[in-house]
Amino acid sequence: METKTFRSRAATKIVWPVLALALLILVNVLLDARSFNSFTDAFREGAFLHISFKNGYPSGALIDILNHGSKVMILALGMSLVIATGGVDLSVGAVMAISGATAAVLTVRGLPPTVVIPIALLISMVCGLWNGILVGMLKIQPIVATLILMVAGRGVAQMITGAQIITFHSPVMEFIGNGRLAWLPLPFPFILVLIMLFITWVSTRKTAIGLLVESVGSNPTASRFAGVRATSVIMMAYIFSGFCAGIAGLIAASNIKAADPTHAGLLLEMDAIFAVVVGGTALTGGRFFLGGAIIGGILIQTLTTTMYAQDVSADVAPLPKAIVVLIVCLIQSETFRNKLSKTWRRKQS
Amino acid sequence: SSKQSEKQEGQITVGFSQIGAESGWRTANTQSIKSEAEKRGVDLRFSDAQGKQENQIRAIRTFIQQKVDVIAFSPVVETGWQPVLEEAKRAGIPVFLTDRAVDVTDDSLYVSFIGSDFIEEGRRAGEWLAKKMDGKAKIAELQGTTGSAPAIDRKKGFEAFIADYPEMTIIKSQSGDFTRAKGKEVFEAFLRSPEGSEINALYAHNDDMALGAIQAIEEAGKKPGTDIVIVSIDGVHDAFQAILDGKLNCTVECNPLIGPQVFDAVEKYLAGEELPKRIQIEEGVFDENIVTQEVLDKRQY
Amino acid sequence: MKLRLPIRYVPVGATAFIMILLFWIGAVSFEYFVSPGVVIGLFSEYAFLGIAAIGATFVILSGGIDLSVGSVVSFTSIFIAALIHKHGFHPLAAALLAISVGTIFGLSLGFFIQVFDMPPFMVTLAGMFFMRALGFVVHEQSMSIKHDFYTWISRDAVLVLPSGDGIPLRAFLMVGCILIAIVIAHLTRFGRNVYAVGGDEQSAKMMGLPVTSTKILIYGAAGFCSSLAGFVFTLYKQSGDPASAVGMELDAIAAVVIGGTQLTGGVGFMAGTLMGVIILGLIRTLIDFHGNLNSAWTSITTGLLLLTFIGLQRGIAHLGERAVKSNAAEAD
Amino acid sequence: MPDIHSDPSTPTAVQPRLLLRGTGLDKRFPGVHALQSVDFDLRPGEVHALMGENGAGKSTLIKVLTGFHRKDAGTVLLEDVPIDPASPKEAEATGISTVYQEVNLIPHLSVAENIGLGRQPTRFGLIQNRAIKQRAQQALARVGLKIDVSNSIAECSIAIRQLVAIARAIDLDAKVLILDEPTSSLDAGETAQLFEVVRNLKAEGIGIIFVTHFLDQVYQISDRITVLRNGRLIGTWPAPELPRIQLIEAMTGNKFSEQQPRTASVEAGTQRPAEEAVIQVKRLGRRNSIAPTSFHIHAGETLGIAGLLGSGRTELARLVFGIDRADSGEVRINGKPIRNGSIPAAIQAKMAFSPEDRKFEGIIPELSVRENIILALQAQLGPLRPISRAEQIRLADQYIQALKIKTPSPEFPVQNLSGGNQQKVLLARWLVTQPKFLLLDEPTRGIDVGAKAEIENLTHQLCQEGMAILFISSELDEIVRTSDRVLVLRDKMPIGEVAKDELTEPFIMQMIAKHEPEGAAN
Ligand SMILES: Nc1ncnc2c1ncn2[C@@H]1O[C@H](COP(=O)(O)OP(=O)(O)OP(=O)(O)O)[C@@H](O)[C@H]1O
Ligand SMILES: Nc1ncnc2c1ncn2[C@@H]1O[C@H](COP(=O)(O)OP(=O)(O)OP(=O)(O)O)[C@@H](O)[C@H]1O
Ligand SMILES: [Mg+2]
Ligand SMILES: [Mg+2]
Repeated sequence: METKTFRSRAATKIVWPVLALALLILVNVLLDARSFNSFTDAFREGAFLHISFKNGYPSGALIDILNHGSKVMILALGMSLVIATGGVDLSVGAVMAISGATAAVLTVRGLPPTVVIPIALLISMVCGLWNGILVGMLKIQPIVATLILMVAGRGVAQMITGAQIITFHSPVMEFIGNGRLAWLPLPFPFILVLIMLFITWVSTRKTAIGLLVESVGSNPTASRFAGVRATSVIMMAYIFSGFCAGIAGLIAASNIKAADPTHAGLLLEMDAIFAVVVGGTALTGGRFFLGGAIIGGILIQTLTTTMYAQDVSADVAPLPKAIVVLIVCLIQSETFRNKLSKTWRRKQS
Repeated sequence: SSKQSEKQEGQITVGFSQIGAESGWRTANTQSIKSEAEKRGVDLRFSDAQGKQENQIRAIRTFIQQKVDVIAFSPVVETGWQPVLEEAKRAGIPVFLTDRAVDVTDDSLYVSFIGSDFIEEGRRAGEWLAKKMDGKAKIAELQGTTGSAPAIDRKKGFEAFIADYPEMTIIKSQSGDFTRAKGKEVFEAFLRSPEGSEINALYAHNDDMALGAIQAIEEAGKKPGTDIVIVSIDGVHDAFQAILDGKLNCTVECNPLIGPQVFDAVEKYLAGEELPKRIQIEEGVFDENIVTQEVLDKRQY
Repeated sequence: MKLRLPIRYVPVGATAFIMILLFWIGAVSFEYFVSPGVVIGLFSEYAFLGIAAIGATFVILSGGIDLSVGSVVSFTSIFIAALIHKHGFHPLAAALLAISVGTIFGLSLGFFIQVFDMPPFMVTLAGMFFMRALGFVVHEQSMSIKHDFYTWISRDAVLVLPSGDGIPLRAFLMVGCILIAIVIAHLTRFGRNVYAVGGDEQSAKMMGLPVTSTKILIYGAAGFCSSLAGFVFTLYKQSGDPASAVGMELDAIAAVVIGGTQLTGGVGFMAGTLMGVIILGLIRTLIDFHGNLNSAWTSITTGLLLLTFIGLQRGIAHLGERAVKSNAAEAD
Repeated sequence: MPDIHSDPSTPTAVQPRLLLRGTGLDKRFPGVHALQSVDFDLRPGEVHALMGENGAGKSTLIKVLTGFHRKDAGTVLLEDVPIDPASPKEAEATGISTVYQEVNLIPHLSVAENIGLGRQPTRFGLIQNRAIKQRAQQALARVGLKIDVSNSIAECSIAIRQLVAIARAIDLDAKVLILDEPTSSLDAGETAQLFEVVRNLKAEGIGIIFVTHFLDQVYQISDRITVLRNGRLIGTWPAPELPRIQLIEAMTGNKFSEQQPRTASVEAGTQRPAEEAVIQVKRLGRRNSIAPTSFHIHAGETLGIAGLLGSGRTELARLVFGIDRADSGEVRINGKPIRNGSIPAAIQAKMAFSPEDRKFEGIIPELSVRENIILALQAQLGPLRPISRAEQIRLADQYIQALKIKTPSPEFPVQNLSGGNQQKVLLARWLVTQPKFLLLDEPTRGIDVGAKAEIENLTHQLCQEGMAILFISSELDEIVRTSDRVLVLRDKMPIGEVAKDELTEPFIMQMIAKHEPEGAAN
């Protein structure tokens, strides 16, 4: 019985972000109910939970969340591994811009997607490798090491496009961020998320990579003494993060059918870190929870979509955001829950 | 120091501090300044502030230390320039503003402001829309970056104009951060909202957001330009293309190519001429009726 | 060669060396670089960053992180402006009130972090959103401060050098703050407790140190520094702006880390932070003096310079540690 | 087996005043009931030993008394006044000063700063660094340690840290002093010094709670003994009334036979030529660390390394295992040289190293017992050849049983195990890799008698199975029992090898004492 309790640790970690997400959706439903003056209309047109079928594909706020949240979710997968090693990758936004810019410029030059996509992803992985070398081999502190590419990367992206927004036309490239598959009518970016989640899960949990990452993050010295090649583990994590950023960059560019080197992925690194931490992975490294990171990504996008849906003006939008972040943290804090249950029990007796 | 020795007699040195390279419009603006400087043989010191006012203030101080002949800059925000401009004045260096104005108590701190009038742009957008829609519209507005001067003024001008038309109302308004991605995402949310089906006009504070919104409209199964009339500001190349394609109805030009006018003003000033405090840029309003392939081909940005 | 430098001073020594090297590069490359104006500028232009970085240093020394720096700076700036112009406060009263608000805000972040055992990253992120929004609630647009007293205290020369260059109040404020911070960090019980908490929080607790109050106070100090930085920011620009100082927390963290402080906590020096701020300033000054970089190259050069100097600093620190170790061994 | 129900200390007519009294102390952790209604008391001026196997609940009892853990039930009286400290800080304020088992000091601060933390003398709010240093030197002098107090703790060896922590604890004017395994890495001389201090404190009327696994020490110093087993109180006895064998029985709960001395299995060992040895270390040295040292170990042989604190035993082991890079010399396994300074290369050559610093170099705290056990093997296989889940569980179960690791489940985070059990997990980690050559640096540190005997027996057994073992320990008797030959180090230099008849404690002690360092002569 006890074995079971410990094995389901991942599950218990995920309970709290899921709970927070449910709470947020509930708030939306209540707000809808208030504006429609009735609860029965929770699914009617214009409501948060409403899903309609346009051209046979479902669409609605929930679908939008999956669609737009996909970039953060994919970034969060790579970020999970990096954070688990005890690091952090601030450059993902800039790498997104580089990836998108590369893809757009090559597409405009007339190269086929079969060439464009691999090149863009390869360049993103080179960016990851660069971070990995700085952190893993030169032992520069992750925040500054990746800050370098965060600053310089945007410049590189601007150089690639000549500081212009490059609009492209290519059915395949446009499909990445906007497409729908006939047999699985979810937004294609979200399908990419599922694929990436599966790939990440298999390659960390069905190999020993996950274990090695967690051991390096939890106690680097002891891991080294046990024969773990910490440097290569760290480098691998950053390369993977670069790869994820590359995919997210392709989605971002494809979404607007153009590469915007200055704004693509701007400030998304913070969202990704947020998603990872909400999902139960500690910033100090160690255990990571991929499912939690995905939920965290959905949570933050739900928050954004809620702002739009509820007409919260942009200047005060951070206020509800702050409150949600705080509530999520409180729910997650074991100390808080204990204190709460104690006061509750005291009241009962 | 080698640079200094190459400097020919009589060549003027101009320090120019640009906000950044946040849009195609801005890049064109930079390009115009740089190429004009080269054409006239001006020694241009260029500094990119990467969107931060602090960087601009430092750049201006550096220009003062380097003893340039003239300083020009596009301010990130309108406030906060008093101290550094006083310093420039004490050093005897004339200052020209481009693109945006500044809020200072003493307007002798700068020679002249060369640029567009954001309020006027908003007003013109409103005017065009009122004419097009016969004074009846349910409008969605995509605002620029919260708190930025163009966002505030373009909103102000537009609202002031449509205040006279009781049947023109803004039913949805959100910031799209001046970007395509946000413009698209926000407009999707607009369309889906309870009022979404009523929207029949869109006013976007810049072309990029309008271009994003056009994609959102198409994906929602509606026809941009027909089901929803769209007016935006700037007049970038892609916007003209969209007008040709019938997806965008009108763009109010905000001309970035101010290089010639800036250096004209600088040269006149150095030659001792009196200059007006405000030099307006020539700008047009381009809609379906005007834009043709020829017009598009002639656009430089 | 007898190097009697204790190992823990090596990284900060390397930072000092890099700083001097950077200045030398500027001096040989550009006319007018060696001038009182440039040197004063490094202190006065970066005064607000320096003061904010002091708070960040305390937080990072304790093993935490503070993401709310930029928002608190911008909130304080617009709050002061609004108090003066909308509510008729005297500038000093406005500044005092705003700094108190910032300090209380910091304390409450510390309270959440410590009492509910929540990750500092998340709590200060919430704080960052909160203060950003609050700034816009106060006033949605930037606002000039036009008050005689303000003009007077923010004038750019409270002390005029023989060369004619003036030193503004804010430069003195920053240097004063750094000096006080050095004393607090290295010569008070509170300072030692900060190091202890960052070095090993569990052990600090077992050693009977007041971990809870120390951590809450650290975030209070960070709130104080950020809001003081916000005040200095208004001296610098004579205006308040709710949209300003976005991402300043990263600059502050970068300055702290370049100054040789470990993000894992427990290791570092306040003086290093000052040098970190100056190095960031020198990088920017070099770029401005070069005066011919386009936008893309400005970003790339900033990144590359950052890399070069962090790399150099690490290299020198590494060599220095080895030299010190072998010297110490020979001396025995 | 002594009668559990009659506490022999109570019948005395005059009830001595109690300094500290805990009744019905109870503490549960998820999955473990670590303390089950335990009563405990302490008189002024007595040394009260707390005994029990690994995981019996000794450290937990202490942490409950000092408020590090909140107790689930029970009361604590200090001089008849109820106290309920919420933190060690509050306990300290009431007069309870503690050295916990995992030596708790701040690694990057200096020795002096560590001793002074939280109680620095100040003037105008500014701390007086010179006074702190002086006071630290005085405190260290009491435990007989002479080191530069401006060294940082991170540079000190475990033993030094232990002494510093004790110095810190006794520097305070406390009524109660709690020492949780203070002697686990001290050698005989330092232990004697410490006991001297303890006796002085005792004379001052301070009550001392003392946890150790060394039976000799218990009888040397303590007045009463309390035994815990599986979180339950077994009983409290005056030390002289509890014979050794009964103490062990009380601790383990079953009859116990003293560990038999090692039957010399390898008489031929020393005669075998060095070339045939499993491991050959030739003039291995590192500047400023350890002078060139040579030795070899055959299959089925144990080489002990003896030496005083700081004599370079750990540094030698690190060099052999490739943690530090050697400046000179080489290591050969089965005649093949090993790449210098590479841990993976050493592991590939079937070496294994169990480090002395469990907390920082040993366990991966957040990972489970299972994951900790398979880590080295997995690292050796590389990331792409995962050990199947079933195999992992099999290996973990096998070694949990073989080493009698006390854990509620293989999935328990290793950081929540008791100190001794963590040590066993480390051993298991390396046994799983089936090494040919095993380096054990203080493997019995903090391990109870039973387990110690188990580990010694295990070493014998592994040896018999053909493994070559390097055994480092601060306990000479243990080295003598375990080793075939002993390499003696002094001042980071080898001073000779001892075998056969000479392999006795007195001989080795003499050897270390006789060999005065050259520097001392002038
Ligand atoms: N923080 C914790 N969480 C969960 N279980 C714990 C925790 N601390 C201790 N335990 C468990 O409580 C039991 C008692 O541990 P304790 O540390 O008190 O043993 P001990 O008698 O000191 O052993 P040792 O001699 O090995 O140090 C062990 O089974 C241990 O696994
Ligand atoms: N008496 C001492 N004074 C100062 N430093 C010491 C002393 N003893 C050991 N050290 C330091 O501790 C570290 C470990 O020392 P070493 O490896 O020689 O110890 P050892 O022989 O394994 O003994 P132990 O493990 O018991 O400390 C070394 O860096 C050494 O400088
Ligand atoms: Mg214990
Ligand atoms: Mg040792």
